[in-house]
Amino acid sequence: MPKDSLTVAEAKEMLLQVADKIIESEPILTDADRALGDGDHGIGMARGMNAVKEKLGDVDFESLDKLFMNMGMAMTSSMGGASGAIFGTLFMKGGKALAGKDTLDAEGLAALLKEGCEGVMARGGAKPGDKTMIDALNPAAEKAAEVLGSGLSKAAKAVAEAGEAGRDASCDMIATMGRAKTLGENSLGKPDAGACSIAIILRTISDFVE
Amino acid sequence: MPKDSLTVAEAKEMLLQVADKIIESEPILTDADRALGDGDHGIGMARGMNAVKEKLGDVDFESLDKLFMNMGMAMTSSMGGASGAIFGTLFMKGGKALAGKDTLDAEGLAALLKEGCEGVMARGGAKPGDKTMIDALNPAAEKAAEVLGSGLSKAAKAVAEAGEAGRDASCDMIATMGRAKTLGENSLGKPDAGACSIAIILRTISDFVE
Amino acid sequence: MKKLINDPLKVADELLDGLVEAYDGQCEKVGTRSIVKREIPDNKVALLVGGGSGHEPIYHGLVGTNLADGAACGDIFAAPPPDIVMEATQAVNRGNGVLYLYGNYAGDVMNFDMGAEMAEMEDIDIRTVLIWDDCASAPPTEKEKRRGIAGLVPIVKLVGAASQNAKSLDELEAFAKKAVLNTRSVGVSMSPGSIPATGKPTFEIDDDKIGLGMGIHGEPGVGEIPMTTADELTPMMLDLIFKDFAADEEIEDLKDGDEIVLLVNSLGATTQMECLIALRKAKQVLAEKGVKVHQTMIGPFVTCQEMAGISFSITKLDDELKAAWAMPCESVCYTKL
Amino acid sequence: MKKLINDPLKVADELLDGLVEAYDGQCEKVGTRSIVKREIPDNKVALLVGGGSGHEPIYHGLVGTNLADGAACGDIFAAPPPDIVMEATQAVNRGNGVLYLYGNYAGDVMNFDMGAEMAEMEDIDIRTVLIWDDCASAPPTEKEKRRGIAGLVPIVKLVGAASQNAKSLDELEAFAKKAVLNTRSVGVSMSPGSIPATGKPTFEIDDDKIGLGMGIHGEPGVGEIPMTTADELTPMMLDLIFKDFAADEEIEDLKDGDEIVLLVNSLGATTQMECLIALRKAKQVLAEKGVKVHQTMIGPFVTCQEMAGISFSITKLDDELKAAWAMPCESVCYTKL
Ligand SMILES: Nc1ncnc2c1ncn2[C@@H]1O[C@H](COP(=O)(O)OP(=O)(O)O)[C@@H](O)[C@H]1O
Ligand SMILES: Nc1ncnc2c1ncn2[C@@H]1O[C@H](COP(=O)(O)OP(=O)(O)O)[C@@H](O)[C@H]1O
Ligand SMILES: [Mg+2]
Ligand SMILES: [Mg+2]
Ligand SMILES: [Mg+2]
Ligand SMILES: [Mg+2]
Repeated sequence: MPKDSLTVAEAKEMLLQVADKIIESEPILTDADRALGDGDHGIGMARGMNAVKEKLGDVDFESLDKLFMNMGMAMTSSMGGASGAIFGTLFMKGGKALAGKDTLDAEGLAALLKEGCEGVMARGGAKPGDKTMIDALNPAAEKAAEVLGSGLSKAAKAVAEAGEAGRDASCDMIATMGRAKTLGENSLGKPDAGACSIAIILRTISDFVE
Repeated sequence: MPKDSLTVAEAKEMLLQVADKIIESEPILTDADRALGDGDHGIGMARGMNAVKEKLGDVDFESLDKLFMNMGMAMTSSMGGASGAIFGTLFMKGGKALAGKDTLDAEGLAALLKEGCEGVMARGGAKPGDKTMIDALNPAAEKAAEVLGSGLSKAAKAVAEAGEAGRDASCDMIATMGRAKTLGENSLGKPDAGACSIAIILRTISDFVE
Repeated sequence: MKKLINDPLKVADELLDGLVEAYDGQCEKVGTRSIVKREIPDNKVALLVGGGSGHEPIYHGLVGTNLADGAACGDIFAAPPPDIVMEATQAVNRGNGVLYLYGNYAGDVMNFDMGAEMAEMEDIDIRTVLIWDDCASAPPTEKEKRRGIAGLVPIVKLVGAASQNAKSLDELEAFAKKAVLNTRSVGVSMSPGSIPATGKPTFEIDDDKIGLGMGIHGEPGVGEIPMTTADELTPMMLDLIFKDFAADEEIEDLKDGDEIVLLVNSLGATTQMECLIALRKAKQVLAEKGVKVHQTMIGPFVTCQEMAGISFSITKLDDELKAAWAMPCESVCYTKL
Repeated sequence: MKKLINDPLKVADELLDGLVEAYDGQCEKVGTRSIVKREIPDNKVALLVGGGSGHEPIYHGLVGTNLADGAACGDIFAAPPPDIVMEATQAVNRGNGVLYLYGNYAGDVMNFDMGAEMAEMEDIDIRTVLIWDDCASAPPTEKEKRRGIAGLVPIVKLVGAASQNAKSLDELEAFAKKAVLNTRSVGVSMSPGSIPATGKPTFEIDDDKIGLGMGIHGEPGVGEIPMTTADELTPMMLDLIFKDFAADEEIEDLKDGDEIVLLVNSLGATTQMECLIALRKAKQVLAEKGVKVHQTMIGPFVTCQEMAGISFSITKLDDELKAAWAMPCESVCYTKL
């Protein structure tokens, strides 16, 4: 039955499922990054998510911000590189928005994504349209703000769809951030690897609360 | 008509023909050294013989020893490496045996080869049977000592044949001198590159005095 | 590619252990993956460098006498995470602040910045100076887009020397900015290195082409040109550096009478023979311009595994830089009497 | 193989011109193809090294402060002819004789000997000490058949230092013999270099094999073994060195408490990363044996173009060798504070 709020323990359960889903999706992410980037996104995300499972494993967190902060820290410190900073920032800054909270609802999800997305933009300097994970994350955050009245499970579903739409939209964008080989026209037609990760994360959240 | 002695000028003429013949034979010598050695013998000998032509070119030598010494020095200093020392020594030490002489006869040829061969053995430490140019040079020198009564053109012919027989005999020898890749059994069946050079040199001399 | 390693996922950690051994006691490993000098004077303004591994002997080989105090090391071709930056920062800090000096790559900037934020929470004063010597990576008006390549070696040498007597972090920061501003590089690549974990080449290039200005990971540069001779290519590369000095508002042209440090760097498989042949031509070109080489550095300092390629770096010296250059230094990467 | 050169037949001459430039005035070119220090004190017992080119930075990169006084350089992989040996001899001679110190290869021995004969005709006193550190090239009872490989670097460093204060050629010759006797090496190769003039590989080896003890030109060694890890191979190689110290009547075993100089040499394309990983294991193996590394040297010192391979060299130190080691030195190949 659909959940309209999650306890800290449930939220942790959800994040562990996100971790497994990303690890399981490693080949997809690897291919996406091989097409446009240097092909290490799948391995990097998998390494990060294994660290997350390690870190969250048998800890009981007293509040949501601690939970998400720990997830972000685990990713950043295990992954390193650009994506470690980017995805770690998403959860660390996003987590801050939930300071002291011990139940996650639609409002919380919206705050998490909003702060997380702003944090990523501030950290990496990319804007919507630069063909990064922001192009999946930002529309998802905006959608979450629209639907925060409709309860967590409905909201999460809408957010997941917005994220997937954003991932698909990234196909038509031209990469401008300075990564090897992906620059310019020849980055057209394929989705951004990080955007694929975002879509997977959001879909897993939606499935969990459905 | 057969010559039974050569003036210094004629001897120089002969050596220039030897030089041309070796240069012309570069591909044969290269293949021989590629089969058993490092494949640079043809190029090395050609470089040496071009230096010989340079050096002998328009000089008039007052005696045979000067002529042959200069040939040897030109080879050694232009070739470097093992073969520069070996072939240079042949002509420098051999030339010494003709000190002061101004005509080359069968006795002179025998002395040249004897001293030259001993010089090479002293310099490089190889003995007959080690599958080196000595295996063509030594039998030629011995033959020259036998036939020194029979006049230069006859003697040179016998010497050339002995050198060629020695070259052919080197096929059945196992290389023992420490050059890369040529060591042991797998050096059987092919002639030694330096022995091929000796055979060419002696045949050219014979043709010249014929 | 046959590599003499053990677990391909552990190379960054194992090479660092080896590096500590190579220092014969001068340096020690700290935390997860940092290397730090054993003796750093109290109150010294500290100098921290770092970046991804796999480019040995830099960055971690530049820790040493009158050089860097420490290095934060990432995995192969990946920036060190913030907590490694933090552990290294704490280890080199002597109470007068820490200067971060590293190459301008997105991943490095993000992670070092996060490390700096952690350090500042502990009241450690941090300044950052980015190295962006690769002229071929962006026009002088967009230096923030430029990559850091082999020019980092003379830059770290100079800043390391200056850090020995720096009165304040401000002073060292200003000196480092000047060292960076005065250093310009251009590289070429002929064949790729490979990623130890996958064995895959870092990029592709045709047998009859050279990547002019291509970055050390295969980043796009000026473009591909037909393979040519050392004597053809050298003036072409130096000319890009000369043009950059000329085009940049912030620095004067390279001109008759100027003194420089010249670095000829091999990216790995390119032989010292080739570097020397290129140097021979470079000195001719510089002599024609009246530029005097105060010191020549040559060899594989900044590599990308078995990548074949070469780069020239020029550091324009003034009296202050020359004085810093004169100081002897010792490390696995570079030693000078 | 894409090489950044000009005329393939002129590489040896052009790289020497470049080397002179790399010395920034410390050395000059002499005659056809020799490089010599500008300042050699009167009456100094002179040290001359040399061999074929193509192995840069040695031998000619070892001319320098407290190192060799000069080097006679041959063409690529070919010994220098006698007149080049002679021109170098005359240039370094200061009236107290000249020690020839070079690797034991037939071509080098013949040509240096002929050079020595020319020098002696001019009343220059010559002694020759051959370097034969490659344990894998022949048993200790047949040292005259052994090749000289990377061990030449610590040997020339030591003899160069000793030559600064040597009272006589006898004294320096005796010291050099000891430095050679105390230095043993074993190498492996994973892939060949190429000859610049022909572009042809110097030897062939399967993708899944390593040539254990193979010489730097592809000379046969102990034999080919399956490609393995750094941690497997390193003890295997060091063990061959330990066994050689043990088997050799002329020198004592390497034992607990001994102090050594350890050199990890890359033959060219082998990365510093790999050398460091191998060093890490080597230090463990030596520690177990109780052997103390007084100084570690690591990098591409003795190369064969873009050949992939590595070698370990161990020089056992006594007080006399240690004192010589302590002297600072400076050259393109090796610099030490
Ligand atoms: N500055 C940035 N802002 C936002 N996202 C970024 C930025 N740089 C990279 N990314 C994201 O990271 C992804 C690449 O991650 P990954 O391949 O793991 O790291 P790297 O690019 O260092 O190899 C890209 O697909 C993009 O979505
Ligand atoms: N010690 C030696 N004594 C006599 N001849 C030798 C000796 N070493 C080499 N040679 C001769 O030199 C030839 C090889 O010459 P070359 O290929 O030009 O020199 P390298 O062996 O240095 O490549 C061999 O075929 C052999 O005949
Ligand atoms: Mg990537
Ligand atoms: Mg990457
Ligand atoms: Mg040969
Ligand atoms: Mg040869």
